[in-house]
Amino acid sequence: MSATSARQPVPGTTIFDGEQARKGYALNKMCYSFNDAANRKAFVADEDGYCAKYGLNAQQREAIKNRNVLQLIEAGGNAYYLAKFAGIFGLDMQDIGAQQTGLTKEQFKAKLLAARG
Amino acid sequence: MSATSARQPVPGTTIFDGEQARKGYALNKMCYSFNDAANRKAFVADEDGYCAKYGLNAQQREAIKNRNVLQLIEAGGNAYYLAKFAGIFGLDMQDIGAQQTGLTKEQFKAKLLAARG
Amino acid sequence: MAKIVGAITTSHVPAIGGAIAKGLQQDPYWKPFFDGFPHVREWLAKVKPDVVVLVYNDHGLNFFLDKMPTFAIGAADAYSNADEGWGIPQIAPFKGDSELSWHLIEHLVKEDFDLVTCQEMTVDHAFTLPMALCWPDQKWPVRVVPVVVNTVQAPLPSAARCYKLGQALARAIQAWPKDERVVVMGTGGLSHQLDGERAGFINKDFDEKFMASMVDDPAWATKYSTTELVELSGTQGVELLNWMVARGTLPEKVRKEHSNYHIPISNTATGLMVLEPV
Amino acid sequence: MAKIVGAITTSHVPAIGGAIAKGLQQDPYWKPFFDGFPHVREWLAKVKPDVVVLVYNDHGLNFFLDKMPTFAIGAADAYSNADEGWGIPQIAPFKGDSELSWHLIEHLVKEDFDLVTCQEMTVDHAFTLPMALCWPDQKWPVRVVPVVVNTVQAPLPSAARCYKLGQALARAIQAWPKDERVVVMGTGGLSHQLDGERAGFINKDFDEKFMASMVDDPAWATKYSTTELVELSGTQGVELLNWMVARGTLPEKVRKEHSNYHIPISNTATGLMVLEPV
Ligand SMILES: [Fe+3]
Ligand SMILES: [Fe+3]
Repeated sequence: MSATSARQPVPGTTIFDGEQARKGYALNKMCYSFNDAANRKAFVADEDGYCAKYGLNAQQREAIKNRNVLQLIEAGGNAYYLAKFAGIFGLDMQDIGAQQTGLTKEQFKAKLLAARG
Repeated sequence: MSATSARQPVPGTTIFDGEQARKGYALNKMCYSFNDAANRKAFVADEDGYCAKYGLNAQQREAIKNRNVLQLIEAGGNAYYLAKFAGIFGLDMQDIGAQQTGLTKEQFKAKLLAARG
Repeated sequence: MAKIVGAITTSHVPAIGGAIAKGLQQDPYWKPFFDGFPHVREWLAKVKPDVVVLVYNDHGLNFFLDKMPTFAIGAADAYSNADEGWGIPQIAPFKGDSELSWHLIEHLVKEDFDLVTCQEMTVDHAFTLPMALCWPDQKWPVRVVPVVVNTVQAPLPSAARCYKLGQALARAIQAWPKDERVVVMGTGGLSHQLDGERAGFINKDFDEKFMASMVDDPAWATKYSTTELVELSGTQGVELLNWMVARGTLPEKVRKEHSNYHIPISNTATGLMVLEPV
Repeated sequence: MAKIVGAITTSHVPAIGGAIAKGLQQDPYWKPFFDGFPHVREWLAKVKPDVVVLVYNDHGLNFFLDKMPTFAIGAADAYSNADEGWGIPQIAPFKGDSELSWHLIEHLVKEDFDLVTCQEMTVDHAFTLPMALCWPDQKWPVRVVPVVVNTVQAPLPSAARCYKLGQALARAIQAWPKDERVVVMGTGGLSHQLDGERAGFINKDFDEKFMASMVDDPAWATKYSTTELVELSGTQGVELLNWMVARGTLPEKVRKEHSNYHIPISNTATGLMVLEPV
């Protein structure tokens, strides 16, 4: 078992621990700033400038550009802060769930319903 | 023994506890802002306006006006934050000690030396 | 002396806020969830609490990773909601009780809980929505004390530590000299996972076992590590730690006054319980 | 595995920063204080630490009463000093070790210490001045991990809790898999009181007993409550809690490598000790 899988033993799951927190600090700090409507507006007005201001690395910048949640997690993003980024685009949790699982939103909703057993 | 003396049993001493912290929040918040040179300047330029902005009560405003450390403590001030206020006037810890003990600075220094025994 | 008259544990999904704002309580999607609450409100009308101690996790409103507490407690006389980034409608402000807060802080620090004290703080949907579900008119008849548990960034406090915090909180509340009635709330969960290829994970079997344990075997979940809880309940299912704190404030023996369970609201299996000390 | 090669405990009075900036080390007022340090520097040159874990209290630079931690720990790769309000000259920035920080955090939270983790933080004179006394050229040959203890707002953690934090910190450091040499510092004290009619209070007798206990009877101060420590050592003398954490990282038996004691610098009785595990 590699060091990573010992640390992250749950399949399809990245526990946000110190290693993720270190990797993702700039990204999460930017997303935290989106609590403020003025900052959300500033991001939309000048995405490059806003990301540069928070010192995102290339991987983070690319993931933000792609609006790709799995890439954002890989780059150290935390779900609770990323939700504020997703909010800028009016995405809800089921849009995000569908994107990450490669399903349509309807398929993702069906998957949730299936958990009723 | 009154509730206050049970809580504050050391003579000449106000332990900064929850009750003091509640009383002094606005005052301490203002003093904390003095970490920033621009805020120190703003206070000097318009003391009334600056105190009003932080919502100081009448007792706190009066104590600030008087530059009186015992009054500031009575109004809920914490020594570590008050030190930043004193810094605006170039007062050092021995000036402050002298003021609180009713001694001249030289007398206060002599008192400290006497602790050598 | 103050008395803990019971505990309410409930999910706190942000989407509830949107549904409240749009008046969707009787919409078929939402009805099975909202229908759990009239009974809670009847119970509250009966037990008439003076104070709610509300245990939840902050989702990045009041706390960021530059100062991330394991346990924090409010010590203010007022708490406000604020913009969390997606523009869910804000909830009316709350009246605190800083005197009680400091009483609890004194007691808990003496029992070696290393609290963060917050004389000023904003409270997010995990605090506001459970309150709005209990008192839909948002005219709060209670004072509040917020208690925040880190469920966001590992290492999280263990379920055992959270349960012990609840037990210490109970001793602290019971030592409060005012003759007041206290309800403890714990919010969050149940099983859900927002992030990763495993997004949408829900575990009904685990949730049912966990809810049963809340009645009969309160320390049951303490046998699991955080990683095991993530595996069983999802990355956000670990919010059940807030339930553990609330359960810890009640004696071993409790009576289940009410419960509800529904899959799904948004991506979440929602649970609701009202427990009374016996 | 990492090894704790010793502990340094020292006062951290802000005025030291002014004296350093003005080059007053040989001034008669300052000489008895600064003369304590050449021996410390010789010792450091001998034990060659890779890392310093520095335990101190923040004086209202990085933390305010809106989020006041009992125990906080830095988890950054760099830490800077900043303006504290009186314009004492700023000290060169420090290289952190966030990987080690997270190792310590994982270990300490598992041992039920409810830490605040700080991925970004400024460090005040209580951190910077002891470092500048040890390495006057301010070219730090070590990485640092800051540990912050609340000595500012009661309730403070008890001396017993602080001592236990030190013991847990030692276990955490010793479990660090890298073959590194660690010095733990604890700063603050000794007896002094800045505020109130009792300002200028100094208690040589207590300080001497406390310094003796650091060698032979490390848990001695744990018999005192915070209020008793204030009575014995002054309102700011309670900064000795930072010494208790540092002492807790060493085994029961230690060798006193060096010590110094001088009354007064500013309003403070200054103490300095270097202790080595036996
Ligand atoms: Fe949540
Ligand atoms: Fe100090």
